Amino acid sequence: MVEVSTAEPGTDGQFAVRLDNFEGPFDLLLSLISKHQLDVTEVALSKVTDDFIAHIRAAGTTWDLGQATEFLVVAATLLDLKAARLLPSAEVEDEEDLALLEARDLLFARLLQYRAYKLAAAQLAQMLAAESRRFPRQVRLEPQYAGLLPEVLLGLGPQEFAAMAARALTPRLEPVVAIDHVHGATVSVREHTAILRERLQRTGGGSFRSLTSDCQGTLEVVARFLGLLELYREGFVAFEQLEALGDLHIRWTGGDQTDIDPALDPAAAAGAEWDEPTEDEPTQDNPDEQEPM
Amino acid sequence: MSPDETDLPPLRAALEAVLLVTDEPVAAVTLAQVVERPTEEVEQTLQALAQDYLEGGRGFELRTVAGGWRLYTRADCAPYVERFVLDGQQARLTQAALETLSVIAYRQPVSRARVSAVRGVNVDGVVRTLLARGLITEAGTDEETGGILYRTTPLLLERLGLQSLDELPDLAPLLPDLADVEAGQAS
Amino acid sequence: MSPDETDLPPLRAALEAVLLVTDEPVAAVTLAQVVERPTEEVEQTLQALAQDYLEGGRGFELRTVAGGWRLYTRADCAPYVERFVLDGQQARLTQAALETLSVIAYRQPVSRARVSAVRGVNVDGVVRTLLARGLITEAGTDEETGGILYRTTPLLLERLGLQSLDELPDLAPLLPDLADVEAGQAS
Repeated sequence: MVEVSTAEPGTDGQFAVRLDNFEGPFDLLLSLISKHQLDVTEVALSKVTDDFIAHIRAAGTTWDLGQATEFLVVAATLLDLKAARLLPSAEVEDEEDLALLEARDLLFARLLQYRAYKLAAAQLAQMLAAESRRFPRQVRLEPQYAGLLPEVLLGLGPQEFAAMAARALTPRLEPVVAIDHVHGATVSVREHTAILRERLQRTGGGSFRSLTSDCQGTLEVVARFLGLLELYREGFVAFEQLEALGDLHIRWTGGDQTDIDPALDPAAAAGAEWDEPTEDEPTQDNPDEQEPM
Repeated sequence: MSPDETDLPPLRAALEAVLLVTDEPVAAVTLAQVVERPTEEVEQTLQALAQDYLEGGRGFELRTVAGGWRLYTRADCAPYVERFVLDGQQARLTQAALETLSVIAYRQPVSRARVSAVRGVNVDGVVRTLLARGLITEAGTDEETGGILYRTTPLLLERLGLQSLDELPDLAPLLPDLADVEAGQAS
Repeated sequence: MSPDETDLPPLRAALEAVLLVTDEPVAAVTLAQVVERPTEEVEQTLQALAQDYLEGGRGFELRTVAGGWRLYTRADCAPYVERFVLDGQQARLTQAALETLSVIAYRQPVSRARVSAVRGVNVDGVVRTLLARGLITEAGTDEETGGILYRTTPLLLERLGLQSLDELPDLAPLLPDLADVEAGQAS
């Protein structure tokens, strides 16, 4: 297995990672898999899920959501898969499970594909390095031959020449993919966690389906799912599943505690930071939002 | 205006002289036209010359790169040449640029959106760098999306020391299930 | 940063390599510094090389000109070299060459890197062409980057029918937002 790690362990043994150290979510995944000395398999994906989530949390407020949407999508898929593995049976019974399996295959395939190009890039780098030690003959013509060249014709006058310069010096407006919808769709996990907490405390529980019935678009469902995992980690909710791959039921087990002090809860604090909206506009109920794939 | 037939330098010398003045790889067929000899004979002479330089321990090599012949300094003379040439140092490509370049090399012509999809990150800035370095160039637009397509240039082949794109390392062994990936990945 | 002493190419090869990448006569004392050998030994080796090329019937010669050593094509190969030089050349400049020339004209003195950044493509080959056609010339080096700077020549003015650079048409009316462009064009 080729080493693909690009991360340096921090001094405290933790990975001190800034998001922009990684060339995208696949780079991060490969680094983590390599760090655990695992082969790139679907099993490896499951083993590094927590690390992956921890890393994007650790990125804290440095998130540029426009740049980070791929990280979010990959994180959501990983969490979906992790949750699904808690189920007693792997039988595929409904379309949601099928969709999850497809998402898993797609994620895995994209990871393998990325790895292939990364390995190819390493080979190209070696070839470039070897080649850079050879310098091509690349010199001006000897004067006797330079004099042979026909008189050069410009074929244009000063005005045309100036117009050409103006065109060349005008920055080309490259067609860009509109990312307004991505920014517009900024979703706060913290806010969705708060919504869940309030609703679960009030009702005592409910199905995931019902808890997300008011969500506008996939990103909000993802945010709410992340929020649920957050609450589960903190021991405030329990998951129940009456039948294999059936609806996921969430039960509030956190008692009457009305608030969680972020200061006592580093994970929650980090979670609250990394999805902080970067713009002043309202972050919810944006009709434009869509999954940025 | 053909050279005087009576007092011609040998073919080998004629080729060496032309190679000394070119600043890009020259195809054997072009050289054959210039020296008015069959391409095959020219090819053989060039190969013999290359061998001659190698065995003679010359400081230069004659190599075929990007479909043409060109004189290069010998690799192990690099320390001296680098010391002498101020302008010759190529800035190293970043990891991001290398990875983007490899996707474009293997998938060309390809749009930025598609490269982004493979790499999982936005590649606009990196593509601009590769364009400015002359390693890729625009190659029309995608019929479906209207996005600009990119392909690699002969300069990249030169920098890699390759004759043609066919000589790129095989991607298949690195990519267990290319077909599956292609099928699963929405463009 | 001295080359590894254990695996050095022979002096002769080192000199050949350095000579291959320069188009100006190089003094023996300069070569001696580059290869870290006594000037006298370098001189002797250069003379032996020149003799070697002559006796070997090479298409190139090593000659001393203006106090320096330089590779030249062999005189009796001139007919081939001339044909090669003329074949590929056209009186008219390519669109790419014209654009690069116009950028240099309005930004001079300017480095290749900066022109590349403006045009979004590698301009090395085009700059060599413009140099060869006498439309631009070197004008010192950039203090920051050490890159060679270029400016236009009187020949360009002549071709444009202008007396001086001051007569180049003002770009401002053609360029709606010059300030923005300047700002956006950080090199």
